[in-house]
Amino acid sequence: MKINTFKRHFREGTKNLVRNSWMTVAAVGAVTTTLVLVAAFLMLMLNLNQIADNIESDADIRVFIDLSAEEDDIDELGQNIGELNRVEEFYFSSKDEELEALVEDLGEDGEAWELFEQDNPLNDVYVVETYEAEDLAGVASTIEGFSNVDDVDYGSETVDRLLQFNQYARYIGITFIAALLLTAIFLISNTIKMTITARRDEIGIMRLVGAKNSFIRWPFFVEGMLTGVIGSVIPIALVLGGYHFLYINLNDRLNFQFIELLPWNPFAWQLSLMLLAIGAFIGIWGSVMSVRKFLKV
Amino acid sequence: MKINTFKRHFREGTKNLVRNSWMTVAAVGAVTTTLVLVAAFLMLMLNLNQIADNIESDADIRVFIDLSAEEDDIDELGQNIGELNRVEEFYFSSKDEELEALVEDLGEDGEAWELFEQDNPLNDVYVVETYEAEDLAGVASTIEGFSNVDDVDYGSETVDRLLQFNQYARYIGITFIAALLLTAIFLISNTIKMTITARRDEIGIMRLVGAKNSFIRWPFFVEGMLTGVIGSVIPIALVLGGYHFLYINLNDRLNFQFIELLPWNPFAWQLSLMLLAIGAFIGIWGSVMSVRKFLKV
Amino acid sequence: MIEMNNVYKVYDNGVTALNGVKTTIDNGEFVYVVGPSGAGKSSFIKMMYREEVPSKGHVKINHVDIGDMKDKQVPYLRRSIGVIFQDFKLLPKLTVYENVAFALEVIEENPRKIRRRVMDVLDKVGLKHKARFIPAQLSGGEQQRVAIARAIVNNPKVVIADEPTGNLDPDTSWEIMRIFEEVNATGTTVIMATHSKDIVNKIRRRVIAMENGQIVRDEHRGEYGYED
Amino acid sequence: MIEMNNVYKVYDNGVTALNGVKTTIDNGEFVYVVGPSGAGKSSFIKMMYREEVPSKGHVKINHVDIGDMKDKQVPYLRRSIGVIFQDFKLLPKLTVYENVAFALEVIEENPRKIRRRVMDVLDKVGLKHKARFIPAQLSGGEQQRVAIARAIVNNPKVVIADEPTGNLDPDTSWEIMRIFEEVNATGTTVIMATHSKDIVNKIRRRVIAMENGQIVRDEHRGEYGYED
Ligand SMILES: Nc1ncnc2c1ncn2[C@@H]1O[C@H](COP(=O)(O)OP(=O)(O)OP(=O)(O)O)[C@@H](O)[C@H]1O
Ligand SMILES: Nc1ncnc2c1ncn2[C@@H]1O[C@H](COP(=O)(O)OP(=O)(O)OP(=O)(O)O)[C@@H](O)[C@H]1O
Ligand SMILES: [Mg+2]
Ligand SMILES: [Mg+2]
Repeated sequence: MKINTFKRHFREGTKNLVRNSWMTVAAVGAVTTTLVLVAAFLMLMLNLNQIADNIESDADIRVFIDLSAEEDDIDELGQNIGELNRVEEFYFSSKDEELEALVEDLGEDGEAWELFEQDNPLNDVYVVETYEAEDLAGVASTIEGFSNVDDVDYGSETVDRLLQFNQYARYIGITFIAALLLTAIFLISNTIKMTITARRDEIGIMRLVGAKNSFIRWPFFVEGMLTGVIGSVIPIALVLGGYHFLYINLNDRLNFQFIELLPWNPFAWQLSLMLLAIGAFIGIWGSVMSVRKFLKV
Repeated sequence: MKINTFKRHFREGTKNLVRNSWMTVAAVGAVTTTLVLVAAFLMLMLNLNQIADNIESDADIRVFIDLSAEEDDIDELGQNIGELNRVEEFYFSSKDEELEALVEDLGEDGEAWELFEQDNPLNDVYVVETYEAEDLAGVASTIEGFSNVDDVDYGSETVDRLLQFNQYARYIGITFIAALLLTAIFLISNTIKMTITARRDEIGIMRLVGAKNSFIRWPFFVEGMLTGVIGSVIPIALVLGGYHFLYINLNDRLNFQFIELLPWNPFAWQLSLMLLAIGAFIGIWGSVMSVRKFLKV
Repeated sequence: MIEMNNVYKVYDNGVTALNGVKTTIDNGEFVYVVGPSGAGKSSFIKMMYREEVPSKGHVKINHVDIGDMKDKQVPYLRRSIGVIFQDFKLLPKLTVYENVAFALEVIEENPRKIRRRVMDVLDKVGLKHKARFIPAQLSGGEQQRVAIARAIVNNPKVVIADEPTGNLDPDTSWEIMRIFEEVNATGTTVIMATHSKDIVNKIRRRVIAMENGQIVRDEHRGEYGYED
Repeated sequence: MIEMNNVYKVYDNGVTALNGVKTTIDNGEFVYVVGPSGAGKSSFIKMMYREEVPSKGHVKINHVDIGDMKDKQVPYLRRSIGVIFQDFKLLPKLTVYENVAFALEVIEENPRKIRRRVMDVLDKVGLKHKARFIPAQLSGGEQQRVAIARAIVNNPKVVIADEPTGNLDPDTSWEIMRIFEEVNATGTTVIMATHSKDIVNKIRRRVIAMENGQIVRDEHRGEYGYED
């Protein structure tokens, strides 16, 4: 292709956007609205995912130490635990600290138990955190085999349930995003297809005048790309601006410790890039696919 | 309008769907995909809402009875509570039952406490449920004024937080549904507008031949309505079938007691009716609005 | 009766298509409009059924100024005028039959009567056997004849034809002219823009010759020609 | 050289437009195709640039059977043939200039050369001053002349014209005919379907007369007419 021809295609593609103004508005509008939806949903899902991760990573193993264990034994146990390679960190919590925490946890119910402080029936404890929630069970059973361990508890039931629930939530989320993206692709390429079908006569005339198919296709390629890119401007602005706003305002309000939003930078930028890519891709794809139909001899 | 003319409009509207087959496919496709999305989201949100309601209604007030209270005093207190008109139901739980429940709640941690069964430091308790979670605070403070009440606890902090969180979730949900509906309306009327704009020449010719605007508009009205109705068939089928499937399969698996899906009948039917109405309305609206533009002299 | 008084038409792009046109066409007249390509013949004709409105001056149909006409009345004006457009303006998705019937459906004519009348007219223009075809399946001349059939189907008071024989062979042209003469004989005004010297010179009628948006000659029983 | 051998064309709806056509047109010839409306003139012409393919029989352009032609080669065939369509087929969104330039852009001609050549041709058909208008802003005859300009702009080996003067007044028609004669004088084949008795009888060339999808007369320096 000559450079002049390439320039011509680009010029034509751009001009076509202006010439078919109402179609451009419709196609860009479809891209914009669906991408806004995709963006909003992605922001929600990725953050929920993050929150789920945080919850999981809060889970830990409690190693109850034999009441008979001496200080040396306890240190040795600690060393053994520290050598396990799936363990991220661990700390020691004496039986007095445990009682205190328990009393606090129980709230007003717990006050009654303060009377028994002198006669603390609890064990000293090692609290162990693993890198992944999935490792809890394995590490726990390993530690159970160490000496001076009275019992090991990692809230197996609760954690398992939580893991399962998160898994469900993720499946639902992924299904939803996939559905949304498919819908977006369908709607956008549908709209572009319509704008092009409305120009089938034009394409027919070009062919009758001796234009090669590739010659006809190129300006539509450019046009589709521009449609997608222009259509992603507003969604990107919303992501960059809107997420900033949400991040500033919501992060403080959500006072459950385990809820923390993904940081604006780089998250908003990554998402924006993704939207731009989706927009351009769908634009080109819808455009080229639709033209193809009319280029059959 | 003569009856013959009315029949003609209906016939024309139907024929137009067939004549402009690719436009029909595009418009019906847009209605279908957006309504499927709306339906899926409505199902999700309304169920989450229901779950939130359930969680809230699980909250209750625990009335700790004075250790010194006699059986008569306890009965009297019960009667007083029963007379409060925001109270839905309440039951008595002896200090032994309380200890048992506590030990169970604490799991393996709790075993240590079983030793102290002979020396139970807990109070007898009335557990009170109100009709609405919002009434908890008021009822609690009333009961606090009754005699023989040692203390009242309704997990004020937790419940307040939960209430607030549900409120947030609902706002987000409503915003999302509104956005989705607006997007659907925009996309569908956009698509219909395109199918009609592609026929602007046709409309122009009709006018030149002496057709009144109302005469031109009617078949488009019928066409828009049919587009909307046909477009809502698949979403409705998905709701009726898909929700049935989900209800049967998911309701058992979700073994958290507080999660319970809305019953298939009437929920799925109501949602279907709603989708049909939305489809027809948007179809007519998009169609008639778009034609209007070309009926200006 | 159609009266034009000092009518100017300047299109959006600045082209002056009518440059002070003044004329009167009585009911029942048969008028040729001739002139070179781009003279303003079509623009002149478009004034009469209000496809275009004058930029200056007045156009009156039966003493009603179409400039003052309410939008609601325009359809009624157009129903009393059968127009054959230079580019046919057939509805591409409708069959020949439906295209012609449309002009009668618009006036909410009785369906049975529509059927009879449409078939009559299609027979007249020689297209009865192609009633079920859509325009894209017709030859150029056949499309033109469908346009003619649609224009005369509801017995309008005025028939306006913009080069109704441009795509027709001489024989078919004469047949169409015979139809116009018939229609004119029943009192219908016929106004026809044409480039056909043959027709104008053989069937002598009033000739309005235009050039550069002006009427340069207006002669009864005139000849083809537009040099002044 | 264009050869047709026993060519039949039956459209999807069952209409037989060509009913066994056999003829040869040599390079550099000037041929009129005449016949009544619906005779098959346009169908005959459409075979030559492969807008339609024969239902039976063979069409050869320079000894290449267009039935065997690969899809990829069709654009090249069409570039060597300038076609004036009966319904003009102008691109409605492009200006007059762009419409004509398109035929040169397609062959990736040098932009500067395009500009010069397009303005030359527009001048020839008398539309230089309307280069920036879009088709909807032109009169019928002006649109037809744009179509003519586009057909001859890239000096094709064959010019095919389907009623190129249908919307033109006699004076403009003669000018267009002069252009065709000029083009023909440089060795270009000209094939022209027409209803104009005047032109055929004054500028005497080969006449192919058609009726009912068949060639009923084929005469050198013939007269207008199609009765056998
Ligand atoms: N819609 C329009 N916008 C701008 N200019 C126009 C429009 N319609 C016509 N013109 C211009 O007005 C002039 C007169 O056009 P008109 O169609 O009336 O000519 P005409 O006499 O009918 O020609 P022809 O015999 O070729 O049909 C022409 O120069 C044309 O370019
Ligand atoms: N695409 C098509 N589909 C079906 N039938 C067609 C099609 N094109 C033409 N015809 C039919 O084929 C016959 C010949 O048409 P054609 O266009 O070749 O005639 P023509 O000689 O060019 O007539 P005219 O002088 O009116 O342009 C006509 O009867 C027409 O109805
Ligand atoms: Mg004209
Ligand atoms: Mg033809």
